[in-house]
Amino acid sequence: MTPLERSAVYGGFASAFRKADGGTDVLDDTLVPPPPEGASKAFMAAFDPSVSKTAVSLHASAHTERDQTDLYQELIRWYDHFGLKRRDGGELPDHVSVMLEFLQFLTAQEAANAGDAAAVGSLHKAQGDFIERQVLPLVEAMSGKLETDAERYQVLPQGLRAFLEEELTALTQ
Amino acid sequence: MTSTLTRRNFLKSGAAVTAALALPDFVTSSGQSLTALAGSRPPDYQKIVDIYRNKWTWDKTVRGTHMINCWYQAHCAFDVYVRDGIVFREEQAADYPQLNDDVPDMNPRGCQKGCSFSKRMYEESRIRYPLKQAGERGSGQWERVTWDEALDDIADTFLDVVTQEGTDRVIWDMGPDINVGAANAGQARFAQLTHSISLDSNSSNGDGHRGAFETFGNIYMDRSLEDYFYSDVILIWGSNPIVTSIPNAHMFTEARYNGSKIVCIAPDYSPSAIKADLWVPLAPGTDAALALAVAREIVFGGHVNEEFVAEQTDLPLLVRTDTGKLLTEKDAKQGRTDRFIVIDKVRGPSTAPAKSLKLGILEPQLDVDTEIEVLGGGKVAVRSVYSLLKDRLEPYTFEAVSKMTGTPVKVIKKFARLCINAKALSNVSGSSMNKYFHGNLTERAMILIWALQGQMGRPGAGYSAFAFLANDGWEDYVSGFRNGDRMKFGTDIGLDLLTDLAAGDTAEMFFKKLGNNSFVDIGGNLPIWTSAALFWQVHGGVMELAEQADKWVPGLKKPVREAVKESLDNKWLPLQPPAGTDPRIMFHYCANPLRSVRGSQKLTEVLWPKLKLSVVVDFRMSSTAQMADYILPAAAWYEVTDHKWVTPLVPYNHVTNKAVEPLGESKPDFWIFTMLTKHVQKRARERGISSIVSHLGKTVKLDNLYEDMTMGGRFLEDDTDKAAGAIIDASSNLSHVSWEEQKEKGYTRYNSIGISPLAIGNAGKLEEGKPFIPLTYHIHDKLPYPTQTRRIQFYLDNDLYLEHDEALPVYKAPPPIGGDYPLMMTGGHTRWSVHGVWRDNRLMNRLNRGQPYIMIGIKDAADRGIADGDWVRCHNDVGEFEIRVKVTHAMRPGQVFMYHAWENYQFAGTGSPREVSPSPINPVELAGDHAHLKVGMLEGQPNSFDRDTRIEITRISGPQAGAAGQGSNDAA
Amino acid sequence: MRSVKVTNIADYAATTADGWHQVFAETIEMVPAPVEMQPNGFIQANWRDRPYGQLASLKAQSVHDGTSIAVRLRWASDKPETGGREGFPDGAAIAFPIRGEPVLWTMGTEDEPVQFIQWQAMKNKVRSVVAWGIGSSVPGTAVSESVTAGWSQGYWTIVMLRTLAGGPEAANLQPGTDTQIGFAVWNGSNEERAGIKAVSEDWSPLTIEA
Amino acid sequence: MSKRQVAMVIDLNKCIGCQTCTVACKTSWTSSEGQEGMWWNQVYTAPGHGTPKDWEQMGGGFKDGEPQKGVRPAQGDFGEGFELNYKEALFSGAGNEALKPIGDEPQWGMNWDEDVGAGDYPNSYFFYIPRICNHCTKPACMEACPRGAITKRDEDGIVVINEDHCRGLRFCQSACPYKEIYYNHVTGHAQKCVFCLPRIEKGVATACSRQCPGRVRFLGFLEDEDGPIHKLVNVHKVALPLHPEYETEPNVFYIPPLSPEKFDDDGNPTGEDRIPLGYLESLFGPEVGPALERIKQGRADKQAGKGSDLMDTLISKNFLDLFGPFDKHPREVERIAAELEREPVIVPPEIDIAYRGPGGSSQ
Repeated sequence: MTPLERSAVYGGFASAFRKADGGTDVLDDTLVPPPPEGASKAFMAAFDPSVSKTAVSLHASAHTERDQTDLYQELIRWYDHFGLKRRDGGELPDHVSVMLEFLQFLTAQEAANAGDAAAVGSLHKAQGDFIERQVLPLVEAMSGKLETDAERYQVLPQGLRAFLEEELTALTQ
Repeated sequence: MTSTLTRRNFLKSGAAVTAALALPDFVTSSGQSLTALAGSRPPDYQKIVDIYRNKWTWDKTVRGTHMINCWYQAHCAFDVYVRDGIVFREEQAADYPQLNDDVPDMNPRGCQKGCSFSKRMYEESRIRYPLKQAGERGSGQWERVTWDEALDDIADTFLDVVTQEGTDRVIWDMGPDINVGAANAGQARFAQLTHSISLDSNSSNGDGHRGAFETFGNIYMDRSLEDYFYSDVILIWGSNPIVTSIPNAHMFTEARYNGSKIVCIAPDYSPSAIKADLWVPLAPGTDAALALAVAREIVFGGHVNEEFVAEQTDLPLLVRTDTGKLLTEKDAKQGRTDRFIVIDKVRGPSTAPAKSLKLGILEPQLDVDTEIEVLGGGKVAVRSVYSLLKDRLEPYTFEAVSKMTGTPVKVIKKFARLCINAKALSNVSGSSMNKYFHGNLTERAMILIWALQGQMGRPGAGYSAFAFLANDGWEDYVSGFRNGDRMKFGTDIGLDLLTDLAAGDTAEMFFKKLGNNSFVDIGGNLPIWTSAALFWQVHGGVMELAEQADKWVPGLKKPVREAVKESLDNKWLPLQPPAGTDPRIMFHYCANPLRSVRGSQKLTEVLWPKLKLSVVVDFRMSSTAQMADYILPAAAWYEVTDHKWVTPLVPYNHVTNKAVEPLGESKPDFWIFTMLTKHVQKRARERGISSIVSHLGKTVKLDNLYEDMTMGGRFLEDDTDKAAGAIIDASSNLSHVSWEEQKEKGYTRYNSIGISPLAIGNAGKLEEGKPFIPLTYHIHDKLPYPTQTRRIQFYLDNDLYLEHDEALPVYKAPPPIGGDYPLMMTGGHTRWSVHGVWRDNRLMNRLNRGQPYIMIGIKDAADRGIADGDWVRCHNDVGEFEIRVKVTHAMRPGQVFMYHAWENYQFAGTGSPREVSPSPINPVELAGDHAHLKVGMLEGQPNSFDRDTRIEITRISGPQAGAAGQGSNDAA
Repeated sequence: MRSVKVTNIADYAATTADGWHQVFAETIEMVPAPVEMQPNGFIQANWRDRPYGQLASLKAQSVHDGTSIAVRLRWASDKPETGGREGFPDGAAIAFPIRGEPVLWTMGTEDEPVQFIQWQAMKNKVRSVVAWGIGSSVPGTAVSESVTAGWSQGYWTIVMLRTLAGGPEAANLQPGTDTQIGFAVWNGSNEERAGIKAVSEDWSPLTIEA
Repeated sequence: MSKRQVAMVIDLNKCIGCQTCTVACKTSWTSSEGQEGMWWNQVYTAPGHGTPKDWEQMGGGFKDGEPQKGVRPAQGDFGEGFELNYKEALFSGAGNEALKPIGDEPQWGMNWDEDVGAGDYPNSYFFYIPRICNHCTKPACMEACPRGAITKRDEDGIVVINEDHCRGLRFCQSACPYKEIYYNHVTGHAQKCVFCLPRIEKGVATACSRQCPGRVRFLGFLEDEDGPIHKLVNVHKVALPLHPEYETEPNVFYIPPLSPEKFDDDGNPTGEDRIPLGYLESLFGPEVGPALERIKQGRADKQAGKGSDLMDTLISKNFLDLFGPFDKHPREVERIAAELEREPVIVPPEIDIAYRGPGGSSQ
């Protein structure tokens, strides 16, 4: 997959975890089933702990003993290092969609700098470290405990996990 | 690296793959487009430590505070540090000016809770969008809904109820966080426009200072902190300021260095006792006896300030020994029933002055026991209140009181000498006394010590009771600035005030009348308030717990239920909606009754089934929120611009500025209430409902509610800041500084106590460079007190008081409420939370034991084979709960101590400490047909009690291993 | 002790590789590093009357293939200790003199540095370290050191690999020459670390076969 | 000895045990990974076990100049940073599960024996003692580190651990008699209070001092003649080191606590302090009795209207007088407001995911 295609996939997963019917224009529905009937209720039941007992939070701070403010600071340092700032009213920095948008940006930047080996090298290291240290632990925590009868939301975290693991191995070779 | 890898291609065939970037959660720091930034060369990155190279910078720091009722310790100006729209840290601003050279400045203020609110703001228990209960109440199956869906549904139920059953079926349960600013101006205006009922929860929290109310006709009286520096003897009595007034505490420890003597009177060796010169240990609930012993020494030791007593108190007034009633002018000859008689040393029986306390040529005799001719012929034996008081005090010798209190005679003598020899005697007020059944008698006895010696109204001298200071523009905003002039509670105060003043009343009496008029219909004002305590007892079913009250409280003349019925039938105390008319909708606004109300287990059993709709407006999950139908997420304190009432102790209006956007879809309170009117208006028009006649017999326009609420569009839902500013500009005591300047500085000193029922009782001048001293208008300017006798009144000739032998203060042993069990469960406000807000906070819990605990003495624990950290069962005739114990040297044998505000969900099993405290109503507090014993704003209502509760404690087990389930925080 | 020439070092990388059976295993006597040699009074006070470095001896073998050298150590350890959140890991190190005649126990001097290859159970990695005296060890020139380690039935067995060629801060080993080798072992469950260890009494002569 | 020595005086008559200093320190410094259980500033109720539990029996320091054996405190002694089971208790229906710490119920925490105290009622007694690293003039930790990773800065005497040299050997933990050094199991370094170095360097008082609502802490240089420290330690001689017998010459001094009258067996007031002098001497040495008398005399002078420089210093009517030269406002010192973050956090070492642990060696 070209960097631009990988960037599009990251964008697709990002919106899939933001809205019940997000990302359907990008993600292949043979791998990720389309939104079910009453999608928003099912999405809530799957991913909003304040709404349902069996839900799994999409925020990294819910899955770690680490101090929340300290986690936000590290994530903001990541985004700031690459010139990005949180949009007013945007999600908190530890939301999975925010992390995926960041990777969407890095891979888009990789596409734009294809000829510059040093630049691509930097971006690969950054993407690898960010996936390994922030995104993968969150996605593993999410997919491990999820109980939902809506197939799309059962598959989404697994699909994202598989994609990230392959990205990681490709990046670290 | 070319894409030779066969990553499973998640990309949909034909999906658009363009370099143009749109990221919902990001913008670029430089301002250029995301696509442009992505097109540029990336910064160098080798290892993760690279992201830590550049220095961390803040976007801005904003002046903020915490809009919660910290009460005696409120409030503190903070600098709030913001980065990327997130609050990362806060630190006290600590730039308060020094009032004058004699006294320390207020800095730095702040406490461990305020210094960690940024950590509390984003915790999991924060509610981010409107929630609807999908299963049955309490099942925890919440469903996220939009604001429109929630407000439409609430508006429809509201319209159903008010059209079919009445506007008084809609109840506003006001929690401690009402800020008398824009936030709850929105709520109050909604209630006023729709004639729905607001619960006055002050006394139901046990903060009603009933004794001060019975004696001064007013509970509002406290000094500014700096005034303690002028007091040579400071009594910490019925309070625990070292724990509950963290930002104020340095004033007491510094006054001690300045030479002041500090005396702490408490059953346990409390954290405040450790800062005292003398700690007076006594059995819990026996403080009245100790006070009466000192009063006796003052009277029989010849220490009475006769001039002060003759002028300022009712002691020279005459009482008919046949009826026990005060002798009125009418009894003695022709005249009024609200004028009373003294015996002048030269002229004999004379009318005590009323329009002013000045005695002029009058020289009233104090000790009178004589006969007097009465209208209609014949003579009646009369005695002065002073003479009756002497008989009352006689038995309270040091020896007798030592037996009642368990305090050694020499300690009582030393304490009495300190109170009598003091040049300027002060007390640190708290809200503990009124949580004892006979708390009113205790406070009346304590006030005797100050009044008999004239220790009032001068620097460092005076009795402190209920502390409250607010802007006085709030009522104008709530009444919609009608006619543009200064409107109070919807009446044209100009004319009414002048007529009352002409009749010899004071402005304080007038505004107290307005306060009363908010509860009872006496023409003019809208009686849309009611006593929360009565509401929980009657509609909430808490009264059912008091069936055995006669077993617990000796001398009860009739069962509590009959006493309440008598009071309601005679309209002594109003209850809205009336008994038998069920409430249907309850809005819990920053309120948590299921955690705070004593006997709260009855509320879920009796009250909740009556409700068609229970709505919680709060920023966090709580015990009550779990049982609600809707939770509407309020913005947190750094997410809204508004200001908050304070107390005379720290007479600075504090402002919090909006530092960041509200999280998720949480909204400012003002927005929520204004939008509710918008949806009520919309649905009313859609359903063809125009207006109805409320239970007050007045029309309520429903199809124009939003227009009225916003005063014709002047203050729309997003105008919290503008409304807050309008309230300041309309305030006589705060408009001397512009709203913009107040927002910038974060605090502004009041320039007067203001003219509103919520503070005028302080009755004193708030001057530049000087500490505030309460009640100087009475003591210096001789304005009469708002009591029946227009004086500091110790004799109450109301039938209920006569019936229970409480016309004069007396000591009554604490009744064994809950049954005859050996341990008395006292309590107090905690160091680790303000009300319940921080009780489940991770950091605060790590600073103590992370779970509720009850404190027990060494001997009581040993007798029951209990060790520190054990699990125990606390039980009595009414309920039980399980908890861990903390064994401490500080507890008095027979006393156990429960710090307050633990949420129900922090207790194993079903019980909680509220369930063992039935809190039966004290019958004398049901009085109402009396010149000053009647309901008013935050005063004159029945209190609730838990400090007399008797329990037994039995061991269950040691600490449990691995009990809790897998939390959300375990690693994958 | 001899480092036997072999054709391919990779066959010996595993701790249980058969090849090692043919290589003579030297028994190295071990003694606790003397408490008086500990660099300060506090360490001495804490360990003066507390047993440490109780390992009697270890077995050492070595092979090399002209480019890399492998040293296999095997010593008794009743339970493997990785240190966890609060403890200390088991560890082992081999030492080579870099220049001059450094004394093993003083970890070299100003101008007679000593190189160590240090292994810790917690991180299962080795570091090439250079020291000019006690407490002065800092990362030395990398000699592409690596390790495989395993504990079973009461024994730790580790195989450390490094290139023969050294550098300014790493011993230069050449086939056909004699040099010296020292050993140290830390028992993590006894909280042993830094100078608190078992050490070989002195250098052992090491002949690197041509 | 450093050229200048920053020092602190903590007034135990003004400390109210509210832990705002602990929160100020924790939120500023120790909220990174591996620091959950760290309290660089603690406040405990004395007499009590303190933090780490029974630290006074853990040895270290010197005796007649000789380094003393010491214990290395375990994480449990400092008290776990217990985690609460929010998900079960809050969002899963009322009454299903109590909100409480996850795992075994804690039996110790940083402030476990708060307000427990000692003595038989009614002669119970307790007071609060805040503690931080004393930045000693003769730091035992510095001497104990075989790698020289701990140094004492010349310009202000602050003792700092250089995380590049520290190998996590933790000899410093057993050597420090005040047990003020923690171990970060994620970064593998020893860590401790740095006296708010980035603030002090810019003339801003430490977080624990400036945010203390009780106005309990005085700051300044020991040698600064007109600073509060010199006045209270050397002139008025009312500020005493804690456990001087540890011979590390600590630079945090304490004003000893007054206390209410003691009662005799019949419960009558005796006029004596209820905190046994012996106990105070065991903390502050033989000078504590005379120091208490000087404070009482100061109060008596005030009561007699004679005035007292000691009392005026302790009252410190102007808040900023507490802090000697460190009186700048964190908000004004723009750079500091911009840089008010922690020292660059050394990122945790690459955890070798490949290692399968013992017995499963990777061959």
